[in-house]
Amino acid sequence: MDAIRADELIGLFQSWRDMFAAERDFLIALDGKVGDSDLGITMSKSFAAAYDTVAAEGAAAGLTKLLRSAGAIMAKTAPSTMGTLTATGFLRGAKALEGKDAIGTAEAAAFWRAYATGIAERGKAKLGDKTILDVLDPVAGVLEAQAASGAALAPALKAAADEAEAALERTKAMKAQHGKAAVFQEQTVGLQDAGATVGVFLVKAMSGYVAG
Amino acid sequence: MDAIRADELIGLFQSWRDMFAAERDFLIALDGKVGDSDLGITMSKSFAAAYDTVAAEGAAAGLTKLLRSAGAIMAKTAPSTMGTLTATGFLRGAKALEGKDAIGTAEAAAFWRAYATGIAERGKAKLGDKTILDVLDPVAGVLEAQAASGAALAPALKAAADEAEAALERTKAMKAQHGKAAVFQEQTVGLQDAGATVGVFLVKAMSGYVAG
Amino acid sequence: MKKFLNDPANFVDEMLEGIYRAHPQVTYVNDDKRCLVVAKPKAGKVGIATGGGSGHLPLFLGYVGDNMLDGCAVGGVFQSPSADQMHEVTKYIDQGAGVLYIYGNYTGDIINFDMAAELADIDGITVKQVVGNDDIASSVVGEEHKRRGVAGIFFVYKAAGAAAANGLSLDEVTRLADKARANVRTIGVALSSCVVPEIGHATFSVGEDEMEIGMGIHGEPGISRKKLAPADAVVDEMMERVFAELPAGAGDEFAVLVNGLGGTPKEELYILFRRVSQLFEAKGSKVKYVWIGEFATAMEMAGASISVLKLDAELDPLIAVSVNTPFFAHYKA
Amino acid sequence: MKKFLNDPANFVDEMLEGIYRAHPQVTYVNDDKRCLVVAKPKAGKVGIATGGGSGHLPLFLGYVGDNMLDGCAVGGVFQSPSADQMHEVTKYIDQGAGVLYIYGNYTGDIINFDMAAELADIDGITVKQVVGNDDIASSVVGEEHKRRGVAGIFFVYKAAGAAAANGLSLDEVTRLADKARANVRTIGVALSSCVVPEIGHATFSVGEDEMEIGMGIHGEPGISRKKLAPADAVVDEMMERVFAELPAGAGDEFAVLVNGLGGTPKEELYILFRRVSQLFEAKGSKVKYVWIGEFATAMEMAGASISVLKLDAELDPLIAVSVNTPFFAHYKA
Ligand SMILES: Nc1ncnc2c1ncn2[C@@H]1O[C@H](COP(=O)(O)OP(=O)(O)O)[C@@H](O)[C@H]1O
Ligand SMILES: Nc1ncnc2c1ncn2[C@@H]1O[C@H](COP(=O)(O)OP(=O)(O)O)[C@@H](O)[C@H]1O
Ligand SMILES: [Mg+2]
Ligand SMILES: [Mg+2]
Ligand SMILES: [Mg+2]
Ligand SMILES: [Mg+2]
Repeated sequence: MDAIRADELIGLFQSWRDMFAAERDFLIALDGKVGDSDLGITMSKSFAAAYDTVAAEGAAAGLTKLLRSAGAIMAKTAPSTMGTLTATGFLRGAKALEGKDAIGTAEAAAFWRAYATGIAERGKAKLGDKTILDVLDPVAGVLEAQAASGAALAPALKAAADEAEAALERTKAMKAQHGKAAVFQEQTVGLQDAGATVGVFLVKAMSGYVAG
Repeated sequence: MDAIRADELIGLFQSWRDMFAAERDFLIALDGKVGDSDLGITMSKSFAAAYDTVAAEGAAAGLTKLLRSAGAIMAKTAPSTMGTLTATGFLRGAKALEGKDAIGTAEAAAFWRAYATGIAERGKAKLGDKTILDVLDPVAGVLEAQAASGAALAPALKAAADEAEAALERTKAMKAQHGKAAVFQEQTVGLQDAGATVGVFLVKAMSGYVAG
Repeated sequence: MKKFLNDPANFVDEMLEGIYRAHPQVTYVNDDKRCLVVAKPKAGKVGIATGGGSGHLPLFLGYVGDNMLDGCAVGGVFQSPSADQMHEVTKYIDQGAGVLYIYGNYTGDIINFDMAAELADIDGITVKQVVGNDDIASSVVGEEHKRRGVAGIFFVYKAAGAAAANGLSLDEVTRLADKARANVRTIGVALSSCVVPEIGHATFSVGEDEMEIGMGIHGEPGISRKKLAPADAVVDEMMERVFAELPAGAGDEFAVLVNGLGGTPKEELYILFRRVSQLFEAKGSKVKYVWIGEFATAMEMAGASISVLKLDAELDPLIAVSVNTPFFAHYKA
Repeated sequence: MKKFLNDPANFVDEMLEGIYRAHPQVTYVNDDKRCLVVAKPKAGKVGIATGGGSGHLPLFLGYVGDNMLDGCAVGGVFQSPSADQMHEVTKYIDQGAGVLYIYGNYTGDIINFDMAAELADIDGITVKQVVGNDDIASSVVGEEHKRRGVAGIFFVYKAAGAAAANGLSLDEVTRLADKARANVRTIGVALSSCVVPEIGHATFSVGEDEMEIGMGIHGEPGISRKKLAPADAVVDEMMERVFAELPAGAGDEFAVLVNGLGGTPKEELYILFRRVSQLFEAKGSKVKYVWIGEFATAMEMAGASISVLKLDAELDPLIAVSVNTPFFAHYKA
């Protein structure tokens, strides 16, 4: 697949839904270490709702409308920190792609940049604060570089997914500054951040979907 | 010992206290089967208070005054069913011995008869209802027979204690009609009654104390 | 045992000290903290006393206050108070109009209240008694006198308290209290045991996936132990027994109490009430008054009970009367 | 998991249905049960909204009622409600005088209330925010903005509710709410975990003989886990931290809230209060108002918290105002 159009976007949401359903218990356990164990529940719920919504609206609604609808329903369905932040990400991503009907490498870069910036604004987190931002910011950076070098979508996303995994690994060394994990301070060092893990899952599933 | 005078009565209360302290956990467990597990606590508490009271008053107070004081403090200390019934027993027993300063066989018979009657009136239980009455009524009967035949206190109490054990055995076949055990109905058949067990302990400790 | 306490032997008296420090509306007589009374008895009013074991807060003492009770003899955990203590409370709350005892049907309490009534009689105080026996799981129809008293006594207190506050005579207060008693039914369900401080461990157990319908508030056995069912099914089974004794027809009106036994969150009590309300609705009956929360507990026992009072023209206005006690406030809207 | 529920996914909505069936004083807007509001808003009054996760009853929605709050956005168990729901509540309770949000300092709630305030601003509704951060165990002095909000928010609600009922402006209501917020400190101690219905098992554990001082109401870690000590020693340790931040001198006056986290019997809360009262007494300070019971819970968690509000001439009369909500009634004597 060389670009994601409205039709494929619906399929991508199905992949995300299935992946978060499968990772539900893993994310519950991960969030349970220095959080409140809800992450698996909120992510599986909100992506299930998002898929249902985009599937019901259908490809005719168009790429950006589907992204907006997904963001809106996610904000209603799972208003946890990660739920609201991912929802904000989709809404901002939709805005960034206004007028586009396909996501190629450049659009993917724009999408994830807007996504990361939206999260940073809403959550008031900085890089290095051990959040999802520490994965999505480098992901956007890699995609921007890939776009600049004219890479096709599949290899660009593969590079982004690899960078996401590396970035997640780097969150282990950080100390949580936000949310429920923040009170654990030093104890969070050595652990991968739960929200950053969600970031990796999002990018990897997208990469896998595009690779077919 | 051929009779229990005020001095010995204090010693008898000490024996009762020690015995109920030793049997505390056993009675808790026994009452736990078809009751509320408080019997070991209430009995050990009330006899500890009774001993402290009679020891503080001293033998000079006289036999019946000591019995009355014991009954009164027991009623205050442990107002559970068995606590109030045994307290009533001591108060009625004291009344029956009015004017006496020693308990020989005849007085022991009068004491336990009054004790049993007091319990029957206060608790409105009949013979065969699986209560302490099913031990104390035959105990009084044996003592009355022993007194009639001129037996000394020690062998009379030994006979009473033997009868108490036999009577307790007979409570196993009965169905509880009163108190917390009553709701267990058929399930109480086969179990010895907890209150009747207290009756056996009272008489056996008295017999043991008199035997030396 | 995981409890906030110092010496278990002082559990009740330290709790009472906390209560007196928190609530100056109540005090005690005879230099005995376990003889709890209202600080300002109302002259000329029929006095209402209750009593029973500790471990059931807000039962029993929590209902001493404006338009409810005047005194309470407080026992050890799950143990009756003494006749002596009841007698002291009786003497203080008698304002010349006599005293009504309202308490639950347990041998220990009966024996002691009977003795206290005898002692009060010697003092020339007229005492009447109403003995709560609302627990339908504890004996069959026709043998109601053997039934235990549980959370439904709340309605008896409320009716009697209002009647006394209205200035009615001891005979009338007794009649109305007894009418409330006769019109209330309770059924409980337990999910776990509880720990008596001086014993220190659970006195019985309920299996990890089991419930016991009809278990008493001291852990007395119920009528069936089975696998925990969905909330709606549990309520259906419980209410079927209630409706068998208190038929609910079109236009009938009721007061309902959904009571937590101690360890059950309020969220769950509301899930139970949702179904109770649906069942009354299906019968065309009205739940005119409802209270949901902890009214008669068994320490930290997980579980709940449902009490239902059938209203009539006499009971309805009594249940509606505002009440203010340290543990329970009811503002008439 | 031993709970009264049907499908865990319906836990919150069925609970809410029970609440609406029981308490006609509250209703909901936007056809969404999770947007709870007073049935009869007072014209011209500053509206006060709160919101937060479920599982904490009577927090948060239980304080919607006369002289307290006007609306509450209700989240899933331990989850924030959505910005959308907060916005709907805001629109309904705004009576032209603006709306104050009072909620606890949790990232999810902040993010959503911020978004809701933006949406309300677009509608031309003025919104102010006061974010409760009373839990002294959750961050050190100097970093108070990082502290969690727990049971002490009760006093913020009470002060703000009274100020709004007195007809004060949004700025004044906000100022007084913020003053209450700045003057309240809470410290908690947990003895056990709790079970989120959709998770189905305890999310953390506390050893059989352990306690954790400072644990949050979602199980967030506290400041020390150690062997359960006698009640007096536990209170001494907790109150030492409170007194370090809210000095109590001769003649100073306080309001105190002893709050059960869900599974702890009231008896034990009174044993805790006994000691709290002794400590104030020893300092010559007065506990002028006290509430003891369940005010902010964590499902069936065993444990308690102590909240202390330092009174002054402005806060005192606000705390004294009578209140009547479905979950909390306070009758001024
Ligand atoms: N202020 C913030 N900005 C960005 N990300 C945040 C912020 N606070 C928390 N996070 C992310 O959210 C994750 C936790 O998400 P979630 O479980 O939904 O939180 P909660 O249960 O506390 O609402 C963290 O691992 C972190 O990556
Ligand atoms: N009405 C009664 N009359 C005589 N004895 C009774 C009566 N009810 C109960 N008992 C006796 O009391 C015993 C239980 O005593 P106790 O544990 O003190 O009761 P509770 O804990 O119910 O107050 C029973 O085993 C029985 O022997
Ligand atoms: Mg979480
Ligand atoms: Mg017993
Ligand atoms: Mg409780
Ligand atoms: Mg509770």
